[in-house]
Amino acid sequence: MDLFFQLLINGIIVGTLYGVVAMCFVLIYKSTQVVNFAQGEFLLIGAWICWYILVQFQIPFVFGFLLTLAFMAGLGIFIQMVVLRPMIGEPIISVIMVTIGLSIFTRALANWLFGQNAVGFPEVFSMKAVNIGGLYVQPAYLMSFVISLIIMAGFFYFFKYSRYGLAMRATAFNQQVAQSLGISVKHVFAMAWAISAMVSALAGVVVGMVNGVSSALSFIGIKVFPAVILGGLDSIVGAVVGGLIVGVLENMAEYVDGQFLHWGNMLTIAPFWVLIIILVVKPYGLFGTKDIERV
Amino acid sequence: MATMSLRPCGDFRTTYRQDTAIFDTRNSRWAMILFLAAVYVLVLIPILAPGIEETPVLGSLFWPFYNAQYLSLAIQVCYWGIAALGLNILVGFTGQISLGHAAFFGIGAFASAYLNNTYGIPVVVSILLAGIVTAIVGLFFGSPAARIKGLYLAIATLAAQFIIEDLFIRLEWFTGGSSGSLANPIALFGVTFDTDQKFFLFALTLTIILYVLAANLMRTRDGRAFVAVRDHYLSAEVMGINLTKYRILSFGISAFYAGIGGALYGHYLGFVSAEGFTILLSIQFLGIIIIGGLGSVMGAMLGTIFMVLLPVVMAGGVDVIAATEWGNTPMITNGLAFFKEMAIGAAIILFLIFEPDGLAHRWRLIKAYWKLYPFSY
Amino acid sequence: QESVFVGHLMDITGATGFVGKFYGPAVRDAVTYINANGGVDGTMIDMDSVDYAYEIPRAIQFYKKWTQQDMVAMQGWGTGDTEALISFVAKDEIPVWSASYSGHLTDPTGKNPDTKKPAPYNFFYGPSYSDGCRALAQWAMEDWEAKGGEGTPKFVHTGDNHPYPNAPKEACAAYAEELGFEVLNPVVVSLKPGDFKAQCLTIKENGANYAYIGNLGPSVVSLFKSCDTVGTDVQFMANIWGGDHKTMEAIGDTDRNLIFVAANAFWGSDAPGMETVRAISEMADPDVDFRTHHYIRGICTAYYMKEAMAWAKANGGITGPNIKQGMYAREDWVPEGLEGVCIPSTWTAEDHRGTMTVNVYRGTNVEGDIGIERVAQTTLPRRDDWLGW
Amino acid sequence: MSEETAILEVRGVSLQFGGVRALSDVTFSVARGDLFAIIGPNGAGKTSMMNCISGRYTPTSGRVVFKGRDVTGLKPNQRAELGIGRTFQNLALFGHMSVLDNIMVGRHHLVKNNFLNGALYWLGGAQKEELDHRRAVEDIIDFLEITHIRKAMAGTLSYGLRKRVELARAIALRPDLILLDEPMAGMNLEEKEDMARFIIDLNEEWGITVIMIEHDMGVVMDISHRVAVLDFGQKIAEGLPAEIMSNPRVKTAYLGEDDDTPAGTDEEVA
Amino acid sequence: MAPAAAATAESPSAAPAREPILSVNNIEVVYDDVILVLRGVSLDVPEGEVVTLLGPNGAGKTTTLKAISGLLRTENGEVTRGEVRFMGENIANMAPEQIVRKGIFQVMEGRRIVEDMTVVENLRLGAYTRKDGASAVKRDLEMVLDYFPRLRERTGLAGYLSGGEQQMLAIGRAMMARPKLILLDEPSMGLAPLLVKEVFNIIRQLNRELNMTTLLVEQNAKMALGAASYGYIMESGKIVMDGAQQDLLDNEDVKEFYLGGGGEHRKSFKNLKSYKRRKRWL
Ligand SMILES: Nc1ncnc2c1ncn2[C@@H]1O[C@H](COP(=O)(O)OP(=O)(O)OP(=O)(O)O)[C@@H](O)[C@H]1O
Ligand SMILES: Nc1ncnc2c1ncn2[C@@H]1O[C@H](COP(=O)(O)OP(=O)(O)OP(=O)(O)O)[C@@H](O)[C@H]1O
Ligand SMILES: CC(C)C[C@H](N)C(=O)O
Ligand SMILES: [Mg+2]
Ligand SMILES: [Mg+2]
Repeated sequence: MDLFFQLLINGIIVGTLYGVVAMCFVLIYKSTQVVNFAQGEFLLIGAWICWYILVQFQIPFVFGFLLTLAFMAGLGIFIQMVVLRPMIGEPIISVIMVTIGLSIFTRALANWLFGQNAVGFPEVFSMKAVNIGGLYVQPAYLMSFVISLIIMAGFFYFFKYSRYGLAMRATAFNQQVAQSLGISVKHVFAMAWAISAMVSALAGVVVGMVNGVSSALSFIGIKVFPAVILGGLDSIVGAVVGGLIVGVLENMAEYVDGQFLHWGNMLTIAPFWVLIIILVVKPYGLFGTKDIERV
Repeated sequence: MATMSLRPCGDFRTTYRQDTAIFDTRNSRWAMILFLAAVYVLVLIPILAPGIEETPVLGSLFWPFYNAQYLSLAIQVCYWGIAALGLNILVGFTGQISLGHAAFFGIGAFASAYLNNTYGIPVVVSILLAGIVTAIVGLFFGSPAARIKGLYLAIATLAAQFIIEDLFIRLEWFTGGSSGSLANPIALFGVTFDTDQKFFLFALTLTIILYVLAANLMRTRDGRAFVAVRDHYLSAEVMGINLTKYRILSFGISAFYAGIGGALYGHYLGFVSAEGFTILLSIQFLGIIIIGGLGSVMGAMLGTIFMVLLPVVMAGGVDVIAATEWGNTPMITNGLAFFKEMAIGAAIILFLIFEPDGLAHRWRLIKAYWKLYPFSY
Repeated sequence: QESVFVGHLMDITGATGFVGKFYGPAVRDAVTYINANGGVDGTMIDMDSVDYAYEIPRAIQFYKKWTQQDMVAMQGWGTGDTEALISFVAKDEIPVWSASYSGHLTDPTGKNPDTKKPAPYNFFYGPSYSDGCRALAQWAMEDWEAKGGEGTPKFVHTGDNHPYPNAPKEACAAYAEELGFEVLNPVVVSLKPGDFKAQCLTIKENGANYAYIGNLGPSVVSLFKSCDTVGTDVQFMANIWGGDHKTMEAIGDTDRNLIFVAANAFWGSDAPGMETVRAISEMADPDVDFRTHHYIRGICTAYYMKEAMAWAKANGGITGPNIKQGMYAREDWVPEGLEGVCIPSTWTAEDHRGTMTVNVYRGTNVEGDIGIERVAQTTLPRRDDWLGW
Repeated sequence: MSEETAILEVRGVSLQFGGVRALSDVTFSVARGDLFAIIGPNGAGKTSMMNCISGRYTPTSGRVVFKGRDVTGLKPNQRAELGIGRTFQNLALFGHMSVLDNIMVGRHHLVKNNFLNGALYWLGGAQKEELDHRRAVEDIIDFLEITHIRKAMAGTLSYGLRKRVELARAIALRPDLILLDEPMAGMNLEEKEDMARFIIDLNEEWGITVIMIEHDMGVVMDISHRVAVLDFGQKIAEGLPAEIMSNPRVKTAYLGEDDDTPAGTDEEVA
Repeated sequence: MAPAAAATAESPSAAPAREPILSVNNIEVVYDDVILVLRGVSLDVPEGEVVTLLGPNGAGKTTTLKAISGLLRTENGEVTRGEVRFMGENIANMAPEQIVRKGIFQVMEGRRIVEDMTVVENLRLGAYTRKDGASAVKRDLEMVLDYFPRLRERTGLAGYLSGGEQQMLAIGRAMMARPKLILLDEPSMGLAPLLVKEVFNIIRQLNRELNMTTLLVEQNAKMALGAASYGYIMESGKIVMDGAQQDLLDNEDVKEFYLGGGGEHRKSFKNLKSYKRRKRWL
């Protein structure tokens, strides 16, 4: 039973991280209708940059981290400018394909510059798990947990109430309409990508601190798909819940598998089965708004 | 996407028959037929009269088909082209994005190998059966499309991709598990298509047939229904189109094409293994049809050619870099392998930035330009 | 013959690139060096080295291409592709030296009834994965008794569900039981690095004492980190690719250690043959001052091929079948110039297990300085029921 | 009105969307060959009514009977096959298809070839069939005078032209009952005249029963045989155009003539 | 009826034509680099006036408006010749959002509201470019909801609104932006007679109270000319006729084709000849 709870905790912690990355998807989707396949690469780059800064210049973590965020914001805007701006007004699917090209490119770049091997992150906080009532939790994770919650709250407010939030949703609905209202589609895109890049970088750094930095980070990008969809593509809350579900699901699958079934590898595959089942029952995920079918 | 019809002045249609032809002008039809005929001849002659391709002058005629690399590329164009066409029917014409096409491609490959290995069904037949088996699986995994739409469906297919990939490893009896299974060469009326030249002829023929079938499909009832569902499913339904039927049917048809393509691939390679059918291949297929042009039969082929040549060209470019002085610094030499991938990614991005409507669109404009030249009004 | 064509599969960018980028270049560098020094008694080795990213289909595509350029021999890499190609190379009579040490490659005639596919043209230098694992199991049992552990120790296989990690699964489990281990259900750990806490928790829960790692590099590192986090006290033992200086580096400071297999001298060694090794490395890149044992093993492999070719040349020309015979020509032999570097090995027409000798090492990392020491040298019996398994 | 002459009967249809009550207990019936108009303020429930008839919405309660058969449970495509065609208030053409193909889609339930013999085209007899239907479509195109845009992409047409193509597509179904949602919207007088002519021909020459929603009173008064008025989801009046025009309640609710009559005096009309 | 928000100039609309706030000079518009739609269109809109643009389907009215508001670019069309001067500055081919910030707001044909937002969110979006503070916006929000009481009751997503309700929302959204020049593309489309009257009252009112200049594209010529002080008539990409309100109202052709004889003695739709009598100017 101890194992069960330990796995549960794991699931929740990892789940929140998925949740954060999932929100980045939602952010970009809600503002541009684009599903960003390069999300995982944002994590990867973020983690590597932070690692590089810390190792290279030996500066305190906080500064290194802030530098990373600044860099990522710049990167997000840059990508948006050179790659996505020209695609404004083009078919969404072409834009999605562009993000795929982007992920191919950046992953290769990162693997070339930093290699594919897992590298330990400089000790920021003690990596030794703290023992809470017989359950092991990592300080880094605890911190990330808190940060995640804050970010989630932020995103939620942003879309519901802020002026830019509205602008983003309008842009997503229809770029022509948005422009006719005086919304600069370019700025909306830039903002969405910058924020998304920064936040994913944060997630990347946290994971990097715990499991070491490696090319594997980019796989979180794929892992997060079920999370996003489970929650509902356009729902911040959904993203979070979806993330948690996937996180817990993985670990529960491992529990059942490791203890009883012994089929092996259920941990990676179970979420996808669940995804399909849930979609068949709720075609717009748990919190997604169904699109308007009025003629 | 928009298929504007650009015909030279003077080429007027007098009957509806002409007006519904596959090729929008007489010339383009003949051009295509002649081109294909030439290919057949050039490949066949050396098979019938061996050694002729070695002869100094005459031989140079045949070399494209007797150069191991080019030929294998040509064959790849065939089996990818078939699968890509299937995907275009699903994505381009019916508007349902699929990220699981590679999985269906794989099912076809395994199924054909399995049927042939265990029941001794002749390969030619087993390829066809593989297509049907895949179509059935496609219908199954497509059935959620009755309820799921848009990107939700896209991600559902992504899930299908991973689930099927996982099954490839688990279902040892069917796939040989993680170590894959062998696939025999094609044999027909005692002739074994063992050399690449022979195989190419077979693949090419199959490709042509499947492309013509698709072209026909798209100018008849069900083809129109697909496009209608894509453009405005609500009014399509009011026009008497059964959404559920066509949403799922297009999965079936696209899976059929994928299956045939996969089977072809399996028997060409001689060995089938799960690694061949990852999400990356699915993405590549998607790239093919987007680059080629969504909702265009010809586009599927153009896109395939582009995708097949891309790595070759890029690899060439990389070799050039490697040759340079500056290419010898360890940083670069270690990088070479990655440069290729980066180049591929970059190429896709640049292409879409400059040609978001795909090659088919550009192709049409170019044709129009030359036909209307100099009186392009 | 002016020159002979050899195909060479490397994995630089793929799942096993971590070691692939040492072993692959080693073979290439060795061949360059050989050519620079008169080739195979005057015949140049024209070798096409390609990165196939550890994807079986790509490997086979390359193979098909090469067979049309009349290749006489091939330097291979992975288990997946090598096993896939067994029947191809047998048909085309092309000897292959793989970096896959899968036991399935060691029965050329199908003498052992359990052998699924005889592999007449497959060779590799070093102990098979199965024998490596058997040796580790032996060491583990001794260690258990030495530590005075009571009750039956538990043994578990960890690795991806993939030909390479799977290769020794059954064989090793069977022997572990023979030795008196309780063998647990294998735990699937992906070949790519990741977060393996869940798996570690399972290992912990099931109380495994000794865990065999069928993966390598990045995956091993992640497994270490994850298991440190959840605090398991299992002893990890890696196969020949799973342990090396680089991996210990990446693991970082840790109070546990990694037991692993190796089959040749290390960079630091003062064996006479190291001259050649250094010369080769020098020629490839003067500035490099360290090479892993994978690099050195790559050289050994290349040289075994070279000498087999030399024999073939002297006995009717460098053709596949002749090279194969060349491998059988001598007993307990080491390619000249590599004395003390490679373990003396013997290949016979019925038995392609080059060596039964396994060196077991322990790697440690204390605040970043890496220690690697030999803890055992086992020579396993050439049991017939182990042939091809 | 007696059962057999009525092609469509709407019996006590109500429609609820969460809080919104779009239709409450609406009843009327349309005789075969009728040209029936539905008018009413914005948001009164006219389009919703049409959606209930064409099957887009299923009523929360009540029945829709077409040709004496209860179709309430049927899906839109099934009703289309029974002979109900319609156009939409917010245009709903297939934007990336040529005008021709748009109209060909209308033939869907009449064309018999499928993906098998369709793909075989020459062998399966699909070609002949396609061409036959093509002829039928060309007739409609001539009738609606859109010959010049046959090949144009529907998506690029101007608003008025799209409305025409929509009409053509609906006619292509060869329906017995056709529903037109504001066919005149966005047209100038001249074009309204043309459209009116089309509708009349449709009704008189082709013998198709027409239900039309329209805000242009001139048109409604001139061409419709009967008129029903909806307001806040309820039918407040039904009768001959003249009656409706003079109905005070209709005036206050919809037409907005400045004279106001005391409520309650208009029940007899309803 | 409207709480005269922000008491800007109470200028009477019947003032002598002042120098134009907008003048379109001989523009030519091409879609997809090939399809020539406008061939030399010129028109002036004097400050504080209502000007109307009439014409048959496909004449190019919407295109003209899009050329002014810059939305042409989003349908890969462009102004290939001539210029569009707004307050003296040439804004041809400028980015639409910039043009909006300069004070031109187009109400697009066919509603085009943001369907997955509520009515209020749509209205707030209209005020996106406004800088004059939340309270002012709030006030205008109330004003709009007073103009269209029906919208008050609609709390769901705008996409579910009826056609007419959406039309109201579209107009209301434009009012929220408080533009200097408002381009209305067939505002009366799909509105019930009562509301049509209402809308034209509103147009006059905005013009009077907020001194909002208006360029009005309409099919309902009678109404349009009722509200406008000057009118242009366009056919197949050209301005074929223009004149002050009265001149047009009196013109025989206009009567014939746009006003339908007008008033009571108009010919009935019922007994139309089946042949077409189309008169073309020039
Ligand atoms: N799918 C729906 N969900 C929620 N409310 C709806 C839906 N469809 C219609 N409504 C509401 O029902 C009422 C009637 O809408 P309907 O479209 O039938 O009006 P209408 O008579 O067509 O008005 P108009 O003349 O403006 O088109 C409207 O208030 C609308 O908001
Ligand atoms: N995006 C486009 N691409 C190509 N052609 C277009 C496009 N938009 C409009 N057109 C063409 O330009 C011409 C004028 O269109 P426009 O919409 O301006 O006419 P309109 O006067 O607004 O007609 P309506 O009164 O029906 O709205 C039409 O022939 C139309 O086919
Ligand atoms: C670990 C890598 C060297 C791969 C290994 N050669 C195998 O057997 O697949
Ligand atoms: Mg309506
Ligand atoms: Mg218009």
